[in-house]
Amino acid sequence: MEFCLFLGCNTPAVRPDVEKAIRASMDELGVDLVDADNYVCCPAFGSFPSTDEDSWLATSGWNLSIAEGKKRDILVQCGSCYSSLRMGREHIMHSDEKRQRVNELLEPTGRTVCGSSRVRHVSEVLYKEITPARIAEKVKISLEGLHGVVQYPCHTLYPSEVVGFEDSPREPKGMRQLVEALGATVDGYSRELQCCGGAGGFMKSTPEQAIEFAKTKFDAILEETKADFIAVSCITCLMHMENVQNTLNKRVGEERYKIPVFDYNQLLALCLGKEQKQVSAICNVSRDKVHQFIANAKVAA
Amino acid sequence: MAENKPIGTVLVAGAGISGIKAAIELAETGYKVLLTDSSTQVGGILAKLDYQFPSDHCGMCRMLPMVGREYSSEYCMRKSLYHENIEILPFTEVVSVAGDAGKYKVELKKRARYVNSEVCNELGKCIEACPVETADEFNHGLTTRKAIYKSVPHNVPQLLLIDKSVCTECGECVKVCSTGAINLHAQDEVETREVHAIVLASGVKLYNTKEYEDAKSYAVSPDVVTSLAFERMLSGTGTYRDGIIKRPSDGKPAKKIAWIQCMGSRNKRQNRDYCSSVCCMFALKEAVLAKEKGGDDVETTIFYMDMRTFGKGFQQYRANAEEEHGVRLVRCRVQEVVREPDGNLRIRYFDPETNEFQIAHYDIVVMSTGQIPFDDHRKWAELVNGELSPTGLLATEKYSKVRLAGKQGIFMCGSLMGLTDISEAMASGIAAAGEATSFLNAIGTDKVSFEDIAEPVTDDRQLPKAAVLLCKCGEFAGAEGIDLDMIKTEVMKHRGVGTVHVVNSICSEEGQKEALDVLKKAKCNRLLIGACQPFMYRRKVRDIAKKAGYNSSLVQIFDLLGIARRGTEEASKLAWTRRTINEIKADLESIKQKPALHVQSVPINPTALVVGGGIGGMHSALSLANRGIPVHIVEKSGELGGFAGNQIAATVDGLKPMTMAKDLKLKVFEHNKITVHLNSQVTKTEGTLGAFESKIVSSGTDQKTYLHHGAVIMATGGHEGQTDEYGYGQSDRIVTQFQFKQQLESGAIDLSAVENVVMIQCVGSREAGKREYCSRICCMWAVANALKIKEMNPDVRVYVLYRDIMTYGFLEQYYTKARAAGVIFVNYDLNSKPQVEIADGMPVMRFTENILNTEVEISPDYLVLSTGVDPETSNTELAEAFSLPLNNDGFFSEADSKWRPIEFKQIGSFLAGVSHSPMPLPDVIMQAEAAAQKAYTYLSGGSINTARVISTVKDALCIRCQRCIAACPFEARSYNAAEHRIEVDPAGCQGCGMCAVACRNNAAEVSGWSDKQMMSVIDAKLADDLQPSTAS
Amino acid sequence: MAKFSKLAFNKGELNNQLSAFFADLLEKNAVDALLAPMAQPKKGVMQTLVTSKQNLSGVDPFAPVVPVNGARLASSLTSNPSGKKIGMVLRSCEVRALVELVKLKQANLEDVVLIGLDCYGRYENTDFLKLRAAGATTEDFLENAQAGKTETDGCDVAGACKICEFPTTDNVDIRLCIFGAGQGTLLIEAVTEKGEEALQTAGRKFGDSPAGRAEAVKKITDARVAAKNAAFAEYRNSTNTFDALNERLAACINCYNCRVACPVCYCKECVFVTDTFRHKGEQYIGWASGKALKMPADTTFYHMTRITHIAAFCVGCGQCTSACPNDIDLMPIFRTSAEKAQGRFEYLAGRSLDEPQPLSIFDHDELVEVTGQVK
Amino acid sequence: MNPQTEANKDLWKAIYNTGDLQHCFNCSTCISGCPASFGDPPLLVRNLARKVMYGLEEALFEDDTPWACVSCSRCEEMCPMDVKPFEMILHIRQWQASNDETRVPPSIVEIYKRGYTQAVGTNVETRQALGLDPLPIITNNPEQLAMFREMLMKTPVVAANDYMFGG
Repeated sequence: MEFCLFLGCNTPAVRPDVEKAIRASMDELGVDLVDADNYVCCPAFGSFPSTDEDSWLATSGWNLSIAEGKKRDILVQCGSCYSSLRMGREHIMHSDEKRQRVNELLEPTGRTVCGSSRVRHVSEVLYKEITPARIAEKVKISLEGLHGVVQYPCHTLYPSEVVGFEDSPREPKGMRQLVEALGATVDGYSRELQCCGGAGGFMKSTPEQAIEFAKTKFDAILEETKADFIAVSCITCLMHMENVQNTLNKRVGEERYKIPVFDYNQLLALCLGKEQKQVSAICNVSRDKVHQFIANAKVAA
Repeated sequence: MAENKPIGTVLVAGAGISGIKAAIELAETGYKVLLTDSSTQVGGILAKLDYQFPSDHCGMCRMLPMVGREYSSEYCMRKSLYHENIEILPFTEVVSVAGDAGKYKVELKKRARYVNSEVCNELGKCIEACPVETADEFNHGLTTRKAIYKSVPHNVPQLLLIDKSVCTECGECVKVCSTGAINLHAQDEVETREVHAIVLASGVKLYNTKEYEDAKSYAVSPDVVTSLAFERMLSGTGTYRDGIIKRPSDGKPAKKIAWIQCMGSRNKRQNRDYCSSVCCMFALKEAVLAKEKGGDDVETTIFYMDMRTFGKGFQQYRANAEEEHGVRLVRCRVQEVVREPDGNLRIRYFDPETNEFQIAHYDIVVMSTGQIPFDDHRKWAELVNGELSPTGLLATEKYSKVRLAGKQGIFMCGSLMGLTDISEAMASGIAAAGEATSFLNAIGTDKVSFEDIAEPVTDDRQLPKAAVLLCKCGEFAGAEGIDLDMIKTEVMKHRGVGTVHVVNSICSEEGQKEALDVLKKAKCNRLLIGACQPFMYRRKVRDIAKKAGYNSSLVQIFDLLGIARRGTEEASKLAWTRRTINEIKADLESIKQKPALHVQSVPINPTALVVGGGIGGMHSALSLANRGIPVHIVEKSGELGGFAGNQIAATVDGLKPMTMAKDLKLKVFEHNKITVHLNSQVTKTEGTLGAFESKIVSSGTDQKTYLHHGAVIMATGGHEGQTDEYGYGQSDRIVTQFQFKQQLESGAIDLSAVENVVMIQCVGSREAGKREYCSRICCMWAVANALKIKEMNPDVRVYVLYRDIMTYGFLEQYYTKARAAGVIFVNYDLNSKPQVEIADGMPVMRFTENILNTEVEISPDYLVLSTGVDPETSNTELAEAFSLPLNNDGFFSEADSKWRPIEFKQIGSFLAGVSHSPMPLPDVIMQAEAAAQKAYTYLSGGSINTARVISTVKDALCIRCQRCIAACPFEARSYNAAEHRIEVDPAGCQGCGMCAVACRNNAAEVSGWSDKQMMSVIDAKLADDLQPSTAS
Repeated sequence: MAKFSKLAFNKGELNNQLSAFFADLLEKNAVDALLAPMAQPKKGVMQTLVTSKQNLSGVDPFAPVVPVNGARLASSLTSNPSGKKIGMVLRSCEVRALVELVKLKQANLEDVVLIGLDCYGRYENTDFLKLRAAGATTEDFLENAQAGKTETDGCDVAGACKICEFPTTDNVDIRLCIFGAGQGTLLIEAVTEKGEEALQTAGRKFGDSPAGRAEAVKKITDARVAAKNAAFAEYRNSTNTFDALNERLAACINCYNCRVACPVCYCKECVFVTDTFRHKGEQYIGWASGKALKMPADTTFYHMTRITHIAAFCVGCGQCTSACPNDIDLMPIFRTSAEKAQGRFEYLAGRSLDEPQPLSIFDHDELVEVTGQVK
Repeated sequence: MNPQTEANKDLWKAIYNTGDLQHCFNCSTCISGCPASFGDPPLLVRNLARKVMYGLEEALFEDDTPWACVSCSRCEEMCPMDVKPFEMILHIRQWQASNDETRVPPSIVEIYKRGYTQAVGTNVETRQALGLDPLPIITNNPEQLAMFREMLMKTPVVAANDYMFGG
């Protein structure tokens, strides 16, 4: 299996340990990754997609053309990157007019785009190609005894025709099964499918309400589950769900919201025995408990 | 060749109510019917419903024939149906249809039940023995059943079957079965049958939570149920017999219940851009029932988009649900249902009242699930090789909802046409039967003539002497614990018993021969036959008795297994035997006291009178005339065709009423069996059942005609309503929908000079004190005109101010089309009606744009008012002349709004089309066909047989208090002032006995059910004079 | 709209005054005929129909006796109307029975002017004759009764009257009031327009409403209700079981007098004279098997049948008791069962002409709470 | 509001001319579960669609709520009429941005300048500590970056607001 790795902006800049985790575990799982050299922003929905179609699709085309040049599918972790690239590709592929226009714009750069490279989300590849079963086999350290909850990236669910890969977009199972493959118990809860609220302008324009909105989700987790951690699969979810907890704690004046948030790839890497200092180094909500658990398990193993 | 014409035979595929109705109609007309159903039970969805609006009772039995009841069982329809001419094949699939018009070869696959119902005695020991528990689909998995089970709790007989998908073949059932009815290795049987015509009545698949992805955002808990499942929760035979509505998950009494409408329907994204038509009324009814059953503290909320109360009486029902019962309606489609940890169901919605988001919690959420018609239609299209319409539905002939396009002799009815409510199912079933009989008639098939054994004249005054036959089929007699020998000796002792004889298997040919010989020799004048499941071959037994010279009314059929089946306080052979003896004696007493009853035959004048020469009237007339029935059409205007036929050139769905009317007129005038009376009105009708005389007055002349007829069809139409609201009449720019349509078509309007057109729906309609009903067609007219405008000049801005858009069924597509064309639909409600002023001849308007919550000001070039449909004003005089009932709105009142939509309570009077209620042309024609069929069944016999069991008046005892008249549900009793006596219409009487209850002095008596009789029966029941000595 | 017209009388003059009043009604054609209780030539007071004032000499409406419940007479006078306007002087129990008969289309009030009486009750016929023979007059009775004393020489008014909660008469056009009218006066009240018209025609002048009447009526009504409630408790014990019933009816000989006397026993031909009850010998033997069969049989059954027939209409006039030759006090049986039956349908026999009688209309949803059926 | 005087009936063509929008029947599905509908003012997709339909240019021009969208696209998944509300929102943003330079998001300038919204590639030490090689990012490849900028120059937003990108 081989992919062209597209990291986007946040991961390499803010959470490189997630990047490390992806690289490490993909390697372990026999997936060959090459970097998308000279890639640019996906573009994020708040940027060119909000100004005009040309700049949007030209930018998508730029990125897609890189993978097409390598005759590989693109592997993405960031939800927005995934969704933006998928939608960009959708437009380029399904409208001759748009495809022409994009290629017109790309032409001077010596690039072309036809849509031959598919855009794949890392959790899709793990879930559908590698499969939880194989992951379970590979895992060296089991999280058995830990409870986790999962956060599905909206961008990998809706609209299901464009971005979906779950058998049942209204009842997704991928994240749950992937985490269970690591031996942990996944607790369901009433707001499992509620958006983290981190993307777009919601948080910027009305932070009060955005935080209230997120609070309902965390309260549900606290009330309804025994969660030792939250597994996400989108860089925005990761960062936002940490930040919100800290903000909430300031509000209530006590450390009530302190559930560590992991990108799934980090948990995976850890369970594959990768160095915590490398694959799970950065966080804004302490991960010590989980790290300790894994350390102990490592010793035992 | 006339001799050996084949008996007309029709396959009715689907035994839901429309199929049953079609079958009964055909059978009543004298044709043979194969009634198949793929499910294990008869009755379709209705078998699951205990309550139907508006009465909120069941009323299935009301679809039974009103005359000649002798031949059809008078059982509760939800239990089952028996008819001489109907062969019922449940659990049977149609696998292929070959041949062509008039001679179809159908392959039927009878799926194995593994239980031979011929032999099974339904004691259900096998069910007790079966170790397998599984979800009971009849109660939508809300209860469980065994692998061997009775598919419908209330069916009689209880046909058992084995669900092989869960059966472990452990054989426990086989061990306990004493009749050897179970064969675990039974195979499906395929047999080929020849039929002349086919009626498709299979209904359609319903949207469900299992198969459909988009349902999963709502079906998040066992407490989210489909409307049908909820119906089972309400049902007396359903899940919660104690009558309290509980949460399936934890049995907590449900106090807050929400309905979510349009589940699976009105969803373009899922390629379901149609409305399922019935769900709105279903939800309203369920909400009302929930309150009545669960108590006043039950809160019911319906989340809807448009409350589609387009049918007769629907709007009034909605008003009542809201005002009387406090059912809350919220116009909002919700995105999801979330299950809270405590099991409550959270719904977030935008409340248009407050213009704010609300979060509410419910105990139960009901999904108003709609239809998924396409698979079924494709299946049938392939089977009968019929065409599919662009929408993907079986194409029908133009103007016909029941006749398949290009398929002679194949028809459809019921929910296959798109989900139908009960009355439409009835009408369509009858119409399909009508088309089928016309077809059978045309291809020259014959009707069944019953083997007419003359009813023996028994002298019932001579001393009663009863013969008793007891059926013994080795399998059960001894084993099932009744001692036939003891019964024999004991019954023989009973006074008035001539002979007691044990016959082997009276269900078999030999058994019947034996019985006949015995009876001939016996020289008795009364007969009691004891057997298992006797009702299965009631008529056979009656015929044997007749041949042996016993009057049918003096024959009693006794269910020998009844006791064991019902169980006794003490379950011993002796107890069962003694009870059986006791009950046999009681039955003997009953027939001993009984007089011999004879069927009366009332002659019918086989001529029909059709009032109203519109398209519907003409259709009825032709349908009858083509089958040889002479018809008079009385039309008050000087022109046949009525409103549609003379005024409407084309409708949005491509029909051409005027063209059609022209064609019909031609046929009508040419037909030698039809007499047309123009400029004429019926002023008086007199006479008795089957022989009416109507006085016709023709305008211009003072000459009076007297018509003689046996039946009448009311086909008076309607016309566009009038109004003085919204400045109508004050400006030539304020017009009605119809005027606007005409001006558009005539080119009187120059659309290039028009910028804005505003339409207002429900003008003077669906409003207390005005037209309280929905006129059903106005929304389509508005949509049609709007589309026309957009087609002629896309730049014109069209605003349609509506309350609920009534584009039910596949008309929804036109609503979508109109929006796609840029028509803006603005919702308004009664307490904020649009305001209209006139400024120099032009309308100036203000209305609330309730999405943006702002006031809109606009000066349209045209203001178009949908003023609804009014009934013909002449209805009042006609109702007077024929003494037929009108409802408050001025439309005729059918006998029963659900089960008998196209006939009056008065036998021999029928109605069709807008005289019933406003409806689109295809429905008018469907009703016209149905009315014709009803009239045909009734007229074609030349006479009708009254039932044996009818009520009588003992003048000597009668004090003329007339309470019985008020009590009679069939209006069969009347007071003859001239002779100062009460009279009974023998054909109208259904023998229900209400009058006998109402009568304080036994002056009203149901023949064959005298008090004397009943008291002897009681005596016999009370007396247990069996000496223990004999019973050892 | 009640309007009152005073009718003063000196001692011993009451009936003369009344006959004068009735005379006016006849003479001025307010009515064509009058049905009123009048003293008979030899003895007794009976309802009497007169068409001219000459025959009014015996008028004695307040005489405490009701030999026949007038409803039956009214029925025969009006069920096939005479076309004449008839005034009828009736008591509460008679009018209430009449109301039921009208609903059963056995009587017709179109051409009738109903004149109701205030009623202190009636004596059993025999007692009344005895008292009269001893010289007691109607005015004596009224005087004592006003003082609350109806019992004289060991005779008291009928049991039914003691517990009759309707001392005044409703659903009439004119009312002859003595309650609260004061010594030596009687009030003629115009209750309906029909009544007012009749009185005006008869030349009566209307004065102001009497002060004391309301509480006088209340006082007597309350007393009766109290008596009734007390009595009912005792009645129930003696009627609420089969044995108790059999016991109470033991002396019945199927003479059917009670049936004849009952004003609402309206059947034209009683089912008990039809062949329904002409049993065969074998049946009697059957019933006798294993037990002793009291003959004539069907006695309890006969009364129970009557109960089912009239429980909904019984007005409690007590004529059944009065009619029994074997001194069976039947009234309690009917009063108690009637109260139950009528209560069940929120119906009260004789209360109003507009309420439909129980079981005369069929409503799917009636008795929901009994049938448990859900609408 | 008077659509005759205040509305541009062809606005929908200018904003979202696919015709999907017209199918909207105001059922409220889009708003009943939208995260940004919890905001203040709430993002009411249904109402945006309505404004476009009426052609209420001014009101729409002023409306900031489209920018509050979290792009979760659940409305798109749920919309029974396939209006594709999220795409509509992007189109409204585009229309606003193309008519009002103050709406132009600063992020695009970042992207223009260095290819990314974040300072990708500057965290050298951290990456080394994690054992990560330097990324082949465009920022370090002037030739490619120039081409990328040239390409963008030809797109409306950059062409129209070139002063923002100067330097």
